[in-house]
Amino acid sequence: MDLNYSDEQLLLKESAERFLKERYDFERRGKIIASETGFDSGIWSDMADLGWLALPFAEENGGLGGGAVEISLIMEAVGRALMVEPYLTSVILAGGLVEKLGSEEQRVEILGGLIAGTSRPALAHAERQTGFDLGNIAATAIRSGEGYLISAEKPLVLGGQFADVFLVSARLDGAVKLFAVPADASGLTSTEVKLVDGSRASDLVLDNVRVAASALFGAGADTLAEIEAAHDRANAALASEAVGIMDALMDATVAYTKERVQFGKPLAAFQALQHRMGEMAVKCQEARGSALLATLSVDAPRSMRIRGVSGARAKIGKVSRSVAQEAIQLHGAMGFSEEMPVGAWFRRLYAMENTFGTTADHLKRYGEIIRDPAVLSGSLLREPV
Amino acid sequence: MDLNYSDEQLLLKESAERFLKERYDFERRGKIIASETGFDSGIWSDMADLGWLALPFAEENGGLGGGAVEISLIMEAVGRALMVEPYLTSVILAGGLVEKLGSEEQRVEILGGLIAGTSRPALAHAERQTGFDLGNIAATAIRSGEGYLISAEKPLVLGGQFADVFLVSARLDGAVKLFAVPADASGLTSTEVKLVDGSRASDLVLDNVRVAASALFGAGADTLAEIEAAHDRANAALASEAVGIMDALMDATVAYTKERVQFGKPLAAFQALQHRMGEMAVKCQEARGSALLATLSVDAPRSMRIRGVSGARAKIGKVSRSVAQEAIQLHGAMGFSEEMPVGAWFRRLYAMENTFGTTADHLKRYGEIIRDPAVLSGSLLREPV
Amino acid sequence: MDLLMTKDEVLFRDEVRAFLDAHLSEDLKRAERLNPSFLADPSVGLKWQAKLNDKGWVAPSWPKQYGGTGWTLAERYIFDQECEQAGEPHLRGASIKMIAPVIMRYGNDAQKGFYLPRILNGEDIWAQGYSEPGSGSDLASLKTRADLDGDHYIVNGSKIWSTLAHHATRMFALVRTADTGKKQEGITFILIDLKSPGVIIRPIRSICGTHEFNQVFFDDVKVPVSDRIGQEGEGWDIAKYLLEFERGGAFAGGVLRAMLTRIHRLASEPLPDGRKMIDDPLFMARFAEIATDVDANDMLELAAMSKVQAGGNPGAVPSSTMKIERSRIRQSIAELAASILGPDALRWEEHRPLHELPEESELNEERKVASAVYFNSRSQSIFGGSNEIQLEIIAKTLLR
Amino acid sequence: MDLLMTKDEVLFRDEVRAFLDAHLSEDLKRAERLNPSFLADPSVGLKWQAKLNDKGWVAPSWPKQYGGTGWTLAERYIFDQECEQAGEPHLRGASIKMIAPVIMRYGNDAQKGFYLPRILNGEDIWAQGYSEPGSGSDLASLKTRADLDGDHYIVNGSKIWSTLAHHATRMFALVRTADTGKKQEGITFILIDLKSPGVIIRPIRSICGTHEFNQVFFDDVKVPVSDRIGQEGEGWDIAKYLLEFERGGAFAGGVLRAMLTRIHRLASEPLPDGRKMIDDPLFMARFAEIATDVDANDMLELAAMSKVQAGGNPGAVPSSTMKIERSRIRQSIAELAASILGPDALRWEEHRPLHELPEESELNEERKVASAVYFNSRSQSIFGGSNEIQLEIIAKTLLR
Repeated sequence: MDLNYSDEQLLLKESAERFLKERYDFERRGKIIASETGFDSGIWSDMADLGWLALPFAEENGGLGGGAVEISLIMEAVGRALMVEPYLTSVILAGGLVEKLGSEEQRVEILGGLIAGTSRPALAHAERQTGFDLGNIAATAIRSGEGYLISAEKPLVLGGQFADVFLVSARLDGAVKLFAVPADASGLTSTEVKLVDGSRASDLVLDNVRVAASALFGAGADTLAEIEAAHDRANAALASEAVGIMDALMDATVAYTKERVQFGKPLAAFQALQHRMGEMAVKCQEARGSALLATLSVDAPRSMRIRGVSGARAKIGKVSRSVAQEAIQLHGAMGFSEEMPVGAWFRRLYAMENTFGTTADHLKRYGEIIRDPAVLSGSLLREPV
Repeated sequence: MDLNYSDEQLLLKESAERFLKERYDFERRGKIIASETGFDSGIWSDMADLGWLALPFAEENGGLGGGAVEISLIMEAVGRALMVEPYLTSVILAGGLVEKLGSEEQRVEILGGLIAGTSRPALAHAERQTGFDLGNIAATAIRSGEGYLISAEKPLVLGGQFADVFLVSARLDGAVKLFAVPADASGLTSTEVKLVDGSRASDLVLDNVRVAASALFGAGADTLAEIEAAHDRANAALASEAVGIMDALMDATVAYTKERVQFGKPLAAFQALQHRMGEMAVKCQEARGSALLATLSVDAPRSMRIRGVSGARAKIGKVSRSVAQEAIQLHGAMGFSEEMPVGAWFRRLYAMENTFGTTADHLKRYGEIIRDPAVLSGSLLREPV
Repeated sequence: MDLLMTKDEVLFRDEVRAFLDAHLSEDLKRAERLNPSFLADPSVGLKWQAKLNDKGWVAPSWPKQYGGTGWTLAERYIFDQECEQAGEPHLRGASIKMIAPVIMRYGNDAQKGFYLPRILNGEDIWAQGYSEPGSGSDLASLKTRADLDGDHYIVNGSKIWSTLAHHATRMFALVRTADTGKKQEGITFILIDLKSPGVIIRPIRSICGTHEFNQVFFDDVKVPVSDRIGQEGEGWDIAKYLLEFERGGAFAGGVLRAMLTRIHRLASEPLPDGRKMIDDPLFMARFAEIATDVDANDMLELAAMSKVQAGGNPGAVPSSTMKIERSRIRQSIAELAASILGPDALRWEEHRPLHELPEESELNEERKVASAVYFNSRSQSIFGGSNEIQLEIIAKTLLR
Repeated sequence: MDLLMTKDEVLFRDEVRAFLDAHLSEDLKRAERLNPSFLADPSVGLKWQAKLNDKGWVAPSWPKQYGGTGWTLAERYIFDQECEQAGEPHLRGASIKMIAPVIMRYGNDAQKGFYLPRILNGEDIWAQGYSEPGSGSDLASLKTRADLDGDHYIVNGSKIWSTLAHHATRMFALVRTADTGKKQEGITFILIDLKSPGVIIRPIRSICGTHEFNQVFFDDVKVPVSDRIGQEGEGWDIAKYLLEFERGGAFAGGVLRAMLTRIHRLASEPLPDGRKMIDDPLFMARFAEIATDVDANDMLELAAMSKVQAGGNPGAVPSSTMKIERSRIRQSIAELAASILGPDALRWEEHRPLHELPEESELNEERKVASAVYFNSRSQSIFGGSNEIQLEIIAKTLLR
């Protein structure tokens, strides 16, 4: 057991924060959001150069072999900067699935492009009725000639608007499988959706889209289990992103109240506000503990993984909302205007509470896992494997 | 619509507060609790003299024809004084049922004694499995000769330890009925139970207790509906008692923080504590609004009665707990000792949260009633009858 | 003491209900449903105001002599409840509820005669000019100057958070006419024609995506002395009067109950996965909790109203409690409504006003506006005397 | 960075588990289950302490040289978790966790040689003498005097909230030896034999019905100068050292998780009406929420421990966060447990200690003690540096 960051990790953290501070300030972000594409290709290729896009992948796949801790550091910085580019969805979610389920050929092709910054895969899995039941999938794939015909409705594909290839889930002989479908495939229509956090997604419809036999991922694998595990990695990453945002809200609130003078003294000199900021800090600390547990649980056995990941999403959903609301309140009217980043952090946290399961969904999932007394009473420390 | 107290009501309020302040201070109460009987017969006969015991009953029954508002004023004072004598259970609950269901003879006998201060009836209705489902009654009454044989287990009969006659509910031919059973009836055993709020109750067992035909109440009436209505009157009274306690906690906390000096100034001079007392006051106000609605709803149609009464118990359960916890916290260690009344108010509120339905029970009952959009959206103002 | 209406009040309620049935059209109701803000867009509000004006019901709180209804508080309460249940656009803002009572109380006959009718018929829309960039909760520290120059004041400075100033014709403003003595003493209340040269209005977009606030700059703006209300230096007292004016006569019970009814309808519809939120015990527990809050607040409003009707004053603690609770309840309802959107919460429609978009089912439209309503609700505890200011008032009363 | 135990730690855990299985008897566990207070009654605690002493495990936090275990922080964490899951009586209070580290750090050899062994073998039980009737959070304002008279101090004054002082043999106390300079500077740390003439102990009953606190009066009590720790005027620094000593080495994760496990067991049993609370979505939602709080706090404890193990300091904000959260979580669990008692919540057993009463089923006994545990839990946010003091510390750190 060791919860201290290594020197390399501290270096990564510092470099990520500095890079985004310099290249992705609030004004710059505003321009990206308002742009035609809603995406900054310069930033994306910088991220490729920095190795962020290669970070989580094994060296044999051209990656840097980074773990969940390294990802968490990037995500904290991404949260603070409010980055709208699809790091989470293309690299962690879709990329992670390609690495787990892809054939060597698929890995070379898709991960190669992803790492180089030329390809941004997106996962198209959840459907309208799916909710938090990842297995509730109606899309179908049927064999046709050497390949497959896929029909599906996949609303709100995150990162979809920036994707060149989709990992589309569909039922093949009853089992959920993933297929690589190019964004320009015939029969695929993608409608842009603007998101509450400034990013963009796609409503995807696939109408008998023909793909080659080589488009199928992990023929023999338990695809649904891998999709669930990938979502848990994404959820752990979201937890860290939230922690980054909460810290940013805390910093902004402290700075604003120190500067804003009312009744002859800075707001920060009022004890009632001091204690409320104290309570915010308590919540930030707790969220940090939760996110760390999630991060260190993504490779644990499933029940412990759920305890760590869904526990963190439930806890952080609650405390992050409270911190964001308090940050707005302590900023007063300024916090209610779009002119300061406070509101944008608030909206990103709101989006996160509805991404890959709501706060209530995660609390329920966590509650079901801890009904087992062994999970409930089990130490956070695990036996070595 | 008029929510101002009449001059008579204000007079009653003042006289009740003064009487209890003079005759029932915290020290005196401590002696009553520690006494053999846990009951002060002097106070009880004073209450008879003051007309409190006659208050809710119709003039034709020897009462004063007071309504729910008058009762609420007494109950606020009773709450502040932490009275352990069974005003609520004997007068409001049992007495009210006798008035509603009793024959003229029964009314003369039982209410006559109650009003004179010589009799204290107690309702023995709920059983172990009853919970909040008032109809879940297993006790039985069977006809035998001219009368009935009653068998029942009635745990936690409130006011039972001070009662000379019990109103015992039992199933007669399947329907729930009430029977008057003298405390000294053969086959009845009563075990004293000390309560968390300093009062005392009885665990009652009736083993084939024989009563006369005249012991049956309201042969043709819907007894269960009357028992429910009586509980709602008692619940409205509890709501007012809680408001009295909350105000007392508020007053005590303000007084203590004004007096207690730390770091060179009174606690009340610390803004963080001022705002917390402000939040306590907000909750006291809200509770007052809720209790008033409950009070003015006891005679309304059933759905509106439930909205008023269970809504108040749910709301007040929540806010009163919070106010009590804050009062202890702001009293610091002194609030945690038995030497100040703060802890006793805290414990009485705790008892109330588990009397005639828990806070959760009432919230559920309220939630079920407002599923009907007509109830939910209906104005608090009612059409005249 | 009771909660019963008189027979006349029942008849009155029925009359109001019938009027709303007949005149509050579907497109107005839809526009209000799709409005995430506290006040209706004037394009909507004025349409409804015109219909109310025909009936003489624009200003329930005004005395009859000025064109108001002259209703009792109970009638106003009933009117408010019926309008809210029916879903009327909220048109009564700074014009009807703020500047009008000030003119009635402090204005001279010329001011009354000129301004009040123009409010009723919608010719004038007023914006508030209180807060400044450096003066929010600490209003008395305001710096916008008005210097007397013959029969005019020359105004320089800036006001911020002026709701709908970009639609308004006029602004009432607190300005500084003297720097001596206590800072409250140098404040004067004036009326500014927003078409005057030197007025510049800068929009401020809110986190709910709407442009409702503005910063208004004054660069040597000329204001006739005849547009001063009261005397020089009397501005602070007038502002305080306005703050207290609404006590016992402001109802949120109607709108809060109407919001509850809306979320109930939303929760009764099946979700994409077939569940209904109304069958979810956690949702219902929270919903019921909030409903008990609404009931409690409603009773406090009725009690305050009763006190005022009897010639009394509701008192500082109840008044501040109601201000705090109204904001929190509104926030709770909006938050609960947003919490049941699921992934759709991510979809963000930027266009404003939303009612200009093609019509969809009522349920879909409720879902479309829910996030914005939630974001907007955060302002409730900030504007009009923040909750922190209310807690100060309560604490001062408790501890004195 | 990981959460894995080493192989040796797994073996260590198994050894601890085996020891607890073999030696922690049912009657001790029952006594602890029936104890509503933070610390065990000495009659119970000393029994368990004797068994631990045989094994050398009384003082996990002490260095080996003084008879402690010399364990790493990770081993101490594991030991704590296992002991809590097994339900050991909480015996480590003022003696082992407070006065012992002070003596080790500031005591002379004679003091170390005399006092430390008497703590391990249970001969001495110590009470804390910090707070006074007029000095709670503002500890430095304390007034109890110690006047030098030859080779003795003469102590006059009073200490309050001394836990278990009525069972204690000795008290460590902060006393005033000088009135000049800053009030912190005149404070001295002394050890008082509670059997000395002039010591009077007055019991204070808590709202949970237990006598655990006391007020202790000193009337010309003689204390040898040799029982002074450190120098005159050094008392404040020693007190601060003690406060910080526990940072990164105090775990509540074990006891909180054990409390969760207990309430889970309670909630899994059918109630009189046949329902199980564990099937109630509202109960489970709250239960799960609290469990996430426990997880988060546990991680903060592990992280702090890691920092300390690596030679660092956990920092003021995490330390105060943990103090606050431990109290709140304990309160939440106790409140939730009490909330499922139904009408039985009204039954109040006055007898203390409860374990002297005839044995009942474990479920019934859990239900019997639940109200008292809830009442007792309210003290968690008051004693040992109230939550308000912690918020002050956090705010100062944030805003500096």
